[in-house]
Amino acid sequence: MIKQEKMAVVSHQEIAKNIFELTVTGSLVQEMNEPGQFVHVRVADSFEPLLRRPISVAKIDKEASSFTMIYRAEGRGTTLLSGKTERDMLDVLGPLGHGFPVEAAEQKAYLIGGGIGVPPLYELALQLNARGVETVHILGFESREAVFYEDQFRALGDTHIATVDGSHGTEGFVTHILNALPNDFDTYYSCGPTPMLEAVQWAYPQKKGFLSYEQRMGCGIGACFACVCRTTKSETDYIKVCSDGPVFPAGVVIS
Amino acid sequence: MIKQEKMAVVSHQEIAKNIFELTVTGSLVQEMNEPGQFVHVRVADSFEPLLRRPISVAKIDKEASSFTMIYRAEGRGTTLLSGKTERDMLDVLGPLGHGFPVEAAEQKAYLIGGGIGVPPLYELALQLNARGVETVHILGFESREAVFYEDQFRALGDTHIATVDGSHGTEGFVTHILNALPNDFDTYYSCGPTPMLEAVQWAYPQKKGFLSYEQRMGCGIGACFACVCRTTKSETDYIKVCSDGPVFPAGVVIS
Amino acid sequence: MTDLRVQLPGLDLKNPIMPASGCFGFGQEYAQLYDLSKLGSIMVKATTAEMRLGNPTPRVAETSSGMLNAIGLQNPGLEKVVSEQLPWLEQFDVPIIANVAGSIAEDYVEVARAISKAPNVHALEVNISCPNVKQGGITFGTDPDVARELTRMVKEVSDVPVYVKLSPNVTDIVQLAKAVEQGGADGITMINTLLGMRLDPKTGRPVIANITGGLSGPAIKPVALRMVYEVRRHTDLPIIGMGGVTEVDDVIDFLSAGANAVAVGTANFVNPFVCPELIDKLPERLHELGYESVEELIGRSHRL
Amino acid sequence: MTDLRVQLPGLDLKNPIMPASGCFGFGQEYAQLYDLSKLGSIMVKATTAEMRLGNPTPRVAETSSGMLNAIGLQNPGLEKVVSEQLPWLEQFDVPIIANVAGSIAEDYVEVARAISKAPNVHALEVNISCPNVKQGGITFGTDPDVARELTRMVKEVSDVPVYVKLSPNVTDIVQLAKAVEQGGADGITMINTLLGMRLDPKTGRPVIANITGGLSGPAIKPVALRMVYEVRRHTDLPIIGMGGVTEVDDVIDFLSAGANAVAVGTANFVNPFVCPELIDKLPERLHELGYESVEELIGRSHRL
Ligand SMILES: Cc1cc2nc3c(=O)[nH]c(=O)nc-3n(C[C@H](O)[C@H](O)[C@H](O)COP(=O)(O)OP(=O)(O)OC[C@H]3O[C@@H](n4cnc5c(N)ncnc54)[C@H](O)[C@@H]3O)c2cc1C
Ligand SMILES: Cc1cc2nc3c(=O)[nH]c(=O)nc-3n(C[C@H](O)[C@H](O)[C@H](O)COP(=O)(O)OP(=O)(O)OC[C@H]3O[C@@H](n4cnc5c(N)ncnc54)[C@H](O)[C@@H]3O)c2cc1C
Ligand SMILES: Cc1cc2nc3c(=O)[nH]c(=O)nc-3n(C[C@H](O)[C@H](O)[C@H](O)COP(=O)(O)O)c2cc1C
Ligand SMILES: Cc1cc2nc3c(=O)[nH]c(=O)nc-3n(C[C@H](O)[C@H](O)[C@H](O)COP(=O)(O)O)c2cc1C
Ligand code: FES
Ligand code: FES
Repeated sequence: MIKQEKMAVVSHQEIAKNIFELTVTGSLVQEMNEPGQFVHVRVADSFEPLLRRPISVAKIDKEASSFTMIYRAEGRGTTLLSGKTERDMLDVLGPLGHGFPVEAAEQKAYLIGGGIGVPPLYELALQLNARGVETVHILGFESREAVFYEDQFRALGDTHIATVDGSHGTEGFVTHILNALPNDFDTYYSCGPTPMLEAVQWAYPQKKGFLSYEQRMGCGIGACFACVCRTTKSETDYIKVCSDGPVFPAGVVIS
Repeated sequence: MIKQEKMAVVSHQEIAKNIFELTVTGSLVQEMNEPGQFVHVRVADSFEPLLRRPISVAKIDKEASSFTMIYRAEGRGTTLLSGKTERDMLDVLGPLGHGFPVEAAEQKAYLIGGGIGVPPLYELALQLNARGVETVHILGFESREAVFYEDQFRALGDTHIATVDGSHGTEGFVTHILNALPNDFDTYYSCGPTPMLEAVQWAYPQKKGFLSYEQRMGCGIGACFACVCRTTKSETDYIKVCSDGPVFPAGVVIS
Repeated sequence: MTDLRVQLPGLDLKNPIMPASGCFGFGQEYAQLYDLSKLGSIMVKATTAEMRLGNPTPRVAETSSGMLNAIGLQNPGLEKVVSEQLPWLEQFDVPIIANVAGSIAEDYVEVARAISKAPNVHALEVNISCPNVKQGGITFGTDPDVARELTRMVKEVSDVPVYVKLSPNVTDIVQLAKAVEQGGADGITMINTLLGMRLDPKTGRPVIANITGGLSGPAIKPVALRMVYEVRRHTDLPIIGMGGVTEVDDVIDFLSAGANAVAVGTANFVNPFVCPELIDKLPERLHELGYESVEELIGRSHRL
Repeated sequence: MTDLRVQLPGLDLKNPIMPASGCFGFGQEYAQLYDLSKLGSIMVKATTAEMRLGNPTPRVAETSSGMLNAIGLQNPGLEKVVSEQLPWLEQFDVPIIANVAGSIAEDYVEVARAISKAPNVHALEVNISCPNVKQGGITFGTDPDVARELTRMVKEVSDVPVYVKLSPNVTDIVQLAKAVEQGGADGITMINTLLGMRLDPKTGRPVIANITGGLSGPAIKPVALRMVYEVRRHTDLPIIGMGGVTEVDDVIDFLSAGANAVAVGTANFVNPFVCPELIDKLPERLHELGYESVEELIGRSHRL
C-alpha cells in the first residue's frame, strides 16, 4: 500500500562527488518489496520547490524499518535535500510503481547501471543473490570521483566499472564492457539514462531483459498523465512510468 | 552605511511565548548607532517567503560585533526565522532608517512600548542611562506569558507592566498606567501598535515625544514608496517610514 | 457543529472541497489512499469524443511556487469513460462533475449529451479554456460570442446543470462570465491555468515539449482570487473557485471572495491527502473565525 | 573577454542589466549601496505631469514567490523630476530610461515632450500598463487602437526613442505589440505586473488598501517568458524583458527567448545588490554556455 509518512533521517553522507546516501526510518518500509520501486520525496516544507522528487529505493532493511536512497545533488530540489541532517524528518510518499521481477532470473543475471541509475540495482543484487542467482554488475559513471558502491557490489558478484573519462575502470560506456563480456547470462536488468537503455536493449535482443525508465513526474501515482510513454503494442497504447513502471520488459516502451 | 551581510547566529532562544531573542555577529554592527533603527532580514534562501522582514535592533554590542533582535514568531516568515540555529548564517540588510534621538531627553524620559514595540526601547534605555537620563519604562503585553525583558528594564529604571488580561502587572493598556503616573518627565519615546502611539501622543500634547511607526515594506531603503504616510505639514507632504523613519517627532505623521 | 454543506445547481455537496479536473484522473489512484466518499465532489479528467494521446513529453516543469503542464487532454475517450471510469466511481457516495472538452463545438455537444446521462454525473464542467490543445480549445475561452454560443449548445443537450470553466488568459474575465451566463450556464468554474513557459538555460530549449504549458499552483493564487472576486461582483452564478489552493486559509480566501466551493489541483501532487485534510481542518477554522457554516462565509469580502 | 554590450535604439548599453521602473526610485537609495555607473541603464520611477501621492497603504503584500503592489504611480511630478532627480543622476555614466505615465493621452504627451529633452534620458518607456491607477492607465494597455494612437502621439513629441511597456493582462499580447509597432514604437518593454489580490483570511478584507495590486516576482516569470517568446516571433522590435528575474539563469532565459536586454524589479527588494551581482556573473555563465557575447545569445531559443 502507498503511504505518506514523515520519516526520520537515520544517516546522511556524501559517498562520492555530489552523491549522497540517505537512510530514513518509518513504518512505510514495511510496504516495500520489489527492488526498483521508488519513493516521491518532498524536499522542503515551502512551495519552492513545489513538486516532489522521485528517488529509487537502493536498499531495504525491514528489520530496522529503514531504507536507503542514493541520489545526486544536482538541481534545486536535490541540493536542498542534501542539507537534511539527522535531526530532520523527511516527507516520503511510497513505495511507488512496479520494480524489477526478481523471479524472472534463473541462474545468472547482468545488472547494468549508469550514474544515478545504479542505486536500485543494489537492492536488486541483494535479492537476486538471496535467491541464489549469480549477479554480474556492469556500472558506468562520469569519472572516478562519481563512482559509488563499488565495494558493495563486488561483495555480491563480479563488478565492472566504466568511466566516461577513463579515470577509473574501463574508459567509455557500459556497452564497451558488455562487448567484452560473455553472453552466458539468462536475464538482464538495467537502469540509467535512456540512450544507455536503448543500447543495452539493442545489444541483447535474444535475452530476457527489464529496463527502468525515467520521466518528468507530477503526481507520481498515475493520476496526472505527465509521465506517459507510447508502447510497441499499438498506435494508441501507452504506459505511465510512475504507476505501470518504472520497470518494463525490454521491447515494450518507445522512449 | 547600509550593508548587506551574512551574519552568524550567536544565540537564539525563546524568552517568552513565541517571543525569540536572536543575537548575530558581523561587521555590520559597526555601522549601528541609533536605538530605534532596524534591519531587514531574509528568513530563507528560497523565494518563498520572498520579502525581507523588518526587525528592530534591540541591543548593540560593538565590542563583540554583535547585536540582538527580539521578535514574535507569528506569520510564515518569522516562524521560519525561529528555526535558525547557532550554526546558521542570517542575511541581514542594515542598519536602516532613523532611530530615537537620545540627545533630545534632558533629565527624565518615559519609554512607552507595546508588544513587539518593546525591543528597540531596550537599547534606547541603555543609551539614555549612559548619558545620565533617568528612564521610566511603561510596557504593555497581551498576557503574562508574552512578557519579556522585565528584569532587564528594571535594572535600568522604574518599570511598569500592563497586560491586557491582567495576568501580570496592571490590567489593561499602557495608558492605564500612564494615567496614574506623574507628569514629571521631559521627553517620551514610544513604539508599538499605531492605536497605542495615537493614545500616547494624545495624552502628552505638551511634551517632547518621539514615535516609531510600522508600515508594510518592500525595499526597506526608500526606493519603492510602499511605506509612505502623509504628514501634518501639508496636503502633499509625505514621509517614508523605512528611510525617513521609523521614528518621527510626535505630531508629524498622519497614521 | 459547523455546517460544511453547500447547495449548488445539480450538486448537493457535503462539503465545498473537490479535486480539480486533470489533477485526479478518474479517481482510481487516489482511491488507493483514502475513501473518495469523503470529497464534496470530484471533477474528473477532461473527456473528449475520441481517445486522445495528448502531447509529447516532457509534459510538466516546475516553476517558482508553481508548475507548468501540457498534458494535452490525454483521456481514454467518451465511450470508455462512460462504460468504465464513471461506473467504477459509482461505488462512492460522491457526485461527479464531468469535464467536457473538444476541438470543435460538435465534439463538446456529443460528449455533453452522452456523459450527462451517466447516473453519477451531477454536473458538467465545459472546458473552454485548456491552453494545451492546438485546435479550438483556447479560442472558445477567449471570445465571448463563441463562448456564449458553445454554452447554449451544450446546455441544450445536457441532462444536468452546466458549469463553464473560464480561462484567465483574457483581458476581461467578467465579459466572458457574462457571456456564458447569457448562454445559459448554471455556474462558473475558474480559473484554468495561465499560459507560461520555461526554458532550459543550458540549451535554450523549452523544457515542455509542447513549448508552452499551463501555469498552476500557489504562484497563480493572487490572480485566481482577483478574478473570482471580480466575477462575483458582476454575476450571481455559483462559482467553483480554484488556483493554488493548498492550505485551509486558501479555501477561506476563495469562499470569502465569492466562490461557493473550491477545487484543488496541483496541491494533490504535493500532498496526495490534501483534499481530506482540508475537509478535516475546515470546521475548526470556520469556528475560529466565528462562522457556523460555509454558506455564511461565502462572499463575505463583498459585505465588509 | 565576453562582450556584454548591447546596442538598442537610443541605448548603447555596457551590459544588458537594468533595474525595472518603480523598483529603484530615481536611483538615490541604491547609490548608497553601489556605483550606479555599473548598470546597463536605469528605468526610473513613472513620472506624471503633476505630483502624485498614490494609493493608501498597505500598498504591498507578499504572495507565494511573488508580491503584490499598488503604489499608484506616486512620484514628485514632471517638474521636480526634470529639475532635481534627473540632474542628480548625471553624475553617473549610465543612460536613463524615463518611465512616462498619465491619466489621459495629453498627460503622456506633456511628460514625454519635456522629459525626453533631459540630457541623460536616452529613451522613454511609455507605461500603458500600470494596473494600479484608476483612470485611464490600464485601458491604454489593453485596447490595440488606443495603444497605437498613444504611441504615435508620444513618438511625435519625443526627442529620444520610444519604448512601450506592455501589460500581461490581455488576451493577445502579440496584437498589442504589433499595434505599438504600427504606432512607431522603437522598442517594447515587457511585462508589467499581473493583476492580483490577496485577502486577510482572518477578516476577509483585501490586504492591499487598493483591493487589487500588481503581481511581480519569480511567480510570474513563466508568463513573462512565454510572452517575450511569442512577441519575438512576431516582431523585430527590440525587447527589454522582465518579470521575476533574480538569478543569472533568468537573464539567460529572457535573452534566449528573444529579449535584447533584461530588467530586474522585485528582486532588488530581496537583494539590493542583485543588479551588479548579475552583471558580474553574466560573463562567466555566457562563457560556460559557449557564448562570447550577449548579442550571440539573444533569441537562440528561436534558432534551435
Ligand atoms: C523512477 C525514478 C527514479 C529515480 N531514482 C533516482 C535515484 O535513485 N537517484 C537519483 O539521483 N536520481 C533518481 N532519479 C532522478 C531524479 O528524480 C532527478 O535527478 C531529480 O528529480 C532532479 O531534481 P532536482 O531538484 O535535482 O532538479 P531540478 O532541475 O530542480 O528539477 C526540476 C524538476 O524536474 C524534475 N526532474 C529533473 N530531472 C529529472 C529526471 N532525471 N527524472 C525525472 N524528473 C526529473 C524534478 O523532479 C523536478 O520536478 C529518478 C527518477 C525517476 C523518474
Ligand atoms: C520598522 C519596523 C520594526 C519592527 N521591529 C520588530 C521587532 O523588533 N520585533 C518584531 O517582532 N516585529 C517587528 N516588526 C514587525 C515585523 O516586521 C512583522 O511582525 C513581521 O514582518 C511579520 O512577518 P511574518 O512573516 O511573521 O508575517 P507574514 O504575515 O508572513 O508577513 C507577510 C508580509 O507582511 C509584512 N508584515 C506583516 N506584519 C507586519 C508588520 N506588523 N509590520 C510591517 N510589516 C508586516 C511582512 O514583512 C511580510 O512582507 C517591525 C516592523 C517594522 C516596520
Ligand atoms: C496536470 C494538470 C492537468 C490538468 N488538466 C485539466 C483538464 O483536463 N481539464 C481542465 O479543465 N483543467 C485541467 N487542469 C487545470 C486544473 O483543473 C486547474 O484549473 C488549475 O490547475 C488551477 O488550479 P491549481 O492551481 O489548484 O492546480 C489541469 C491542471 C494540471 C496541473
Ligand atoms: C513596487 C513596484 C512598483 C512598480 N512601479 C512601476 C512603475 O512606476 N512603472 C512601471 O512601468 N512599472 C512599475 N512596476 C513594474 C515593474 O517595473 C516590472 O514591470 C514588474 O514588477 C515585473 O518585474 P519583476 O517581476 O522583476 O518585479 C512596479 C513594480 C513594483 C514591484
Ligand atoms: S506522474 Fe502523474 S501519472 Fe505519472
Ligand atoms: S519600503 Fe520601499 S520605500 Fe519604504
